[in-house]
Amino acid sequence: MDNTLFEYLDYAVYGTAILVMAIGLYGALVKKSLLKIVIGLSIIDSGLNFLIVALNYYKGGTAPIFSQGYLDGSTKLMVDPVPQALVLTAIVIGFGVTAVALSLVIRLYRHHHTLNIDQIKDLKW
Amino acid sequence: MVGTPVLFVAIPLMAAFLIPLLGMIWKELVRIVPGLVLIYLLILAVNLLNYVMVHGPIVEVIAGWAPPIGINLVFSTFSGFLVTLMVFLGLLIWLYSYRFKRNVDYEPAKKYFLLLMMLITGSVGIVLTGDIFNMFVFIEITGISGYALTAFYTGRNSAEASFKYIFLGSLASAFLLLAIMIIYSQLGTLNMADIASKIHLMKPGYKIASMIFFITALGIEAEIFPLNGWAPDAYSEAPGPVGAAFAGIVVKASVYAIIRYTYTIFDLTGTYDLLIILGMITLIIAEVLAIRQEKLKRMLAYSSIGQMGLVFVAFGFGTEEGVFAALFLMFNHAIIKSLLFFSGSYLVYNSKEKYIRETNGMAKYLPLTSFLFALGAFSIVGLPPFAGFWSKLAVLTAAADSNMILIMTLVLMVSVVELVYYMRVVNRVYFFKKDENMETTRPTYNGMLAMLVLGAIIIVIGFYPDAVTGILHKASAELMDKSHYIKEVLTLNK
Amino acid sequence: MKKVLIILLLAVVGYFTASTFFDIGFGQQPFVEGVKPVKDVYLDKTVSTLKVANTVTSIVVNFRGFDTLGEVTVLFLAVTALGSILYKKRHQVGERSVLFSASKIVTSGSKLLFPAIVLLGAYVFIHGHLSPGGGFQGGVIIATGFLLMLLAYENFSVGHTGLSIIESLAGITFAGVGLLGMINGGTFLENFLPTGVLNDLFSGGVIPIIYIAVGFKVTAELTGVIYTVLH
Amino acid sequence: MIYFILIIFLLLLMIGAAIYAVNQKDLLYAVIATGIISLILSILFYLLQAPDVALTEAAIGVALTTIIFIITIRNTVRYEEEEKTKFKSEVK
Repeated sequence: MDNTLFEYLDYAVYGTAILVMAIGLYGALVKKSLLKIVIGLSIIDSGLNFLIVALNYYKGGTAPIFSQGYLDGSTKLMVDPVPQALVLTAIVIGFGVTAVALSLVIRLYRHHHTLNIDQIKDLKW
Repeated sequence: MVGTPVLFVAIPLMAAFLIPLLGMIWKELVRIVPGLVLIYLLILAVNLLNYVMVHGPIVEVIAGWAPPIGINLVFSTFSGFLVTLMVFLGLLIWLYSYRFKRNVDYEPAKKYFLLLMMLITGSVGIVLTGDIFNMFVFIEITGISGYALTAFYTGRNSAEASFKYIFLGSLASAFLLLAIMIIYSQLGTLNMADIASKIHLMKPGYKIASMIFFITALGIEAEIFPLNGWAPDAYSEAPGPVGAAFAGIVVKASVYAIIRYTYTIFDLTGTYDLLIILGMITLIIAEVLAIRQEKLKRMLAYSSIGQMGLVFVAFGFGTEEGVFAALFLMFNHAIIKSLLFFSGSYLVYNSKEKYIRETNGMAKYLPLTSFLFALGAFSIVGLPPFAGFWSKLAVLTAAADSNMILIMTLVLMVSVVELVYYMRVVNRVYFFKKDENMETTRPTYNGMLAMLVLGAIIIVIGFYPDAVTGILHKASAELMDKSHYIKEVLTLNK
Repeated sequence: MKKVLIILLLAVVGYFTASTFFDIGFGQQPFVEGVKPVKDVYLDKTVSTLKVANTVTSIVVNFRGFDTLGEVTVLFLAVTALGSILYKKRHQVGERSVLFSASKIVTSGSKLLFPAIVLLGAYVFIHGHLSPGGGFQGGVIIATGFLLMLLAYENFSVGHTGLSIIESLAGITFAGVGLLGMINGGTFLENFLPTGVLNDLFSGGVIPIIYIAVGFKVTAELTGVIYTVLH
Repeated sequence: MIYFILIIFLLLLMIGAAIYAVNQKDLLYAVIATGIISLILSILFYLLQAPDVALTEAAIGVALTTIIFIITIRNTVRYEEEEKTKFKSEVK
């Protein structure tokens, strides 16, 4: 890949990740439907995971897996494995939180028969 | 030494995985086993605290890799004190709620004790760990247990309160991850001591960015003002003992996390002032809102937020006296607020909406519970000769030493506000005529025992504060000595 | 009005974050001069000491195994929380909700695919230390297999007791292996088995054992999540 | 060059899917759009040399999260505003 093109990619990748997070945050804050709020939260998580993996990508790097006849110097070429391990953890935790949030949505629907937060507001926000 | 700090996490996790199996053998075991685990942890915590007071901090390595590479746990006087406090409170909460779940079905009751145990384990993990990502994992463990416990009663609006909590909690975890990654991308390490020793290499811009994200994320859990929307609802909708667990255990762990970041990890100037400003705003707004509340548990929740504000103010002085005062406040608040939640939930046990006016004249029917509530109320306001007096005095002394007269006057004024709204409740309990329709429920024996233990502690500390001040002075000296912490962790030859 | 304020807030926060990250830069080593990042140690020690080919696995299971223990606990708690939030009294438990009634093609196709999916999942978590994948990925793949069967057959059911037994046993294995490391004179989760030869199936000491336990646990937990939500 | 175009295309698609997911009134379509975000994300993870994360995202983000959302929609309502149009599948 060209270096000039790569520079554009710099802005494109981070910009997209942050934009996706912002869109998710917008959805979570503005939308009235409980399910929309959960969707917004899961979009934030997606953008964040992308940002973290992109952060420690190394140009021309390879996946951090040693194949049969690896060279001694090949660790220098490998991308950083730590953020990948962290994102792995974050994805699984995010799934657990989403599942709990959705079960709460089902509970609220059973009580109020609506998903609109304007009509659920028994407690003050 | 009888054990190592990792047992604080390993034993409860082992028990948590075992409980579903044990429940198949004998149903009562799901209630008993968490209590046994907590008793064991309390013995372990006291023993280790004694050891640490003499021999200095224990740094435990996990998976055999020395700190910058692997994860480590630090059991020092500071963290050990908090751990002991949390486990002790957890044991009392278990004792208090042991029997009152009789009217709940077996399945949810089984889950209640499991989740309560994991809530305590998560908080203990936050305090013990020496690794920022590991702290994130423990925060999530605490969070998920907290969401489930808030929504425990199906009859109330608890699901809505829990949804608010989960909403803010997810945002908090996103911000926290962002902050962690900014630090990692610069320093290539996740260990707290290692970060603290290298933080001066980072550009100030990045430091400020990650600091802001950290404070926002942890402020949600620690109830700092604009971010504490979840707290009053969660406290008032959750079962009574869970409210006590939030006030006494979860919030303490989050405050610890913020303090660890501001005192040990970041070396930015002006963070102390930030803490004072945030704490002051939180304190004033929460106390003003508390006076307007009509429901008992919401009032207690706002009072709890206000106390946390005061803790932040005390930490913000940045002096050893300030840290001492803050720790003393945290200790007192944990004990007293638990007592208030325990006794308060029996005062409004049978009412549906939990209004303060429904506590009218309860003193005649529940004399001991009302007395304990009054004791807690007097103590948290800071009247002598109860425990709360000494911590308020310590805050005022620390403020005077730092020449912050304005803050002294504000704290005194806020105390008057506190006095007003607590006395309002005590007045109703003792001197109003009881509503005939209200039924009363006597506390169970184990619930009473838990309350009496807390009441006894308040009186003992009130007359003999030296019982804890020795540990607190040592802990605050240790928190101030940042280089010692770094050295202790990093020069560990495994 | 509220929308405008929120968009303004988002713009400020977004600009702040974006400027920070644009400054860090994409595609190069971002670490500041003069620090030794821990990733070099990880990459080095993975081959020389642990004899594991996949560095991500060695980090997840060994170097930062404590995180993984916590993560598994988070999933376990999520299942527990789901059970307590969606709890109904016994007589209220209704039929399973059916998303769509499956046609003949779907049912027989699912039956055909199900063993293959389970096999793939098992392969992924057994070879977690050699190739991409591991306990989480394999467990999730097997759980999707169960999901397929649950969707295709209205009366397909997984034993709830069996699931919780598998889950508990796998969790105990994980924590127990950790404690064994401590009993053997080392620290919690420390490797105490011979590490073998790189790229061998039986290599890496306790790493494959832990990852297989994680695989079983994740399978049981995620199937439990789907099962609880469906009812 | 071809990688560049591919990545830019995927990024644009991701932003589009995110906007669609937030604005769509029909929650079922919105959920499918979040599934698409996860799918693109897993391809991008693969391109960024993170195969482990790509596998996890593909399995959890695309399959499990989406299906749990759909089950929730099945148990609640399908549309954001109208309450009466409950999602009823054509059961034979």
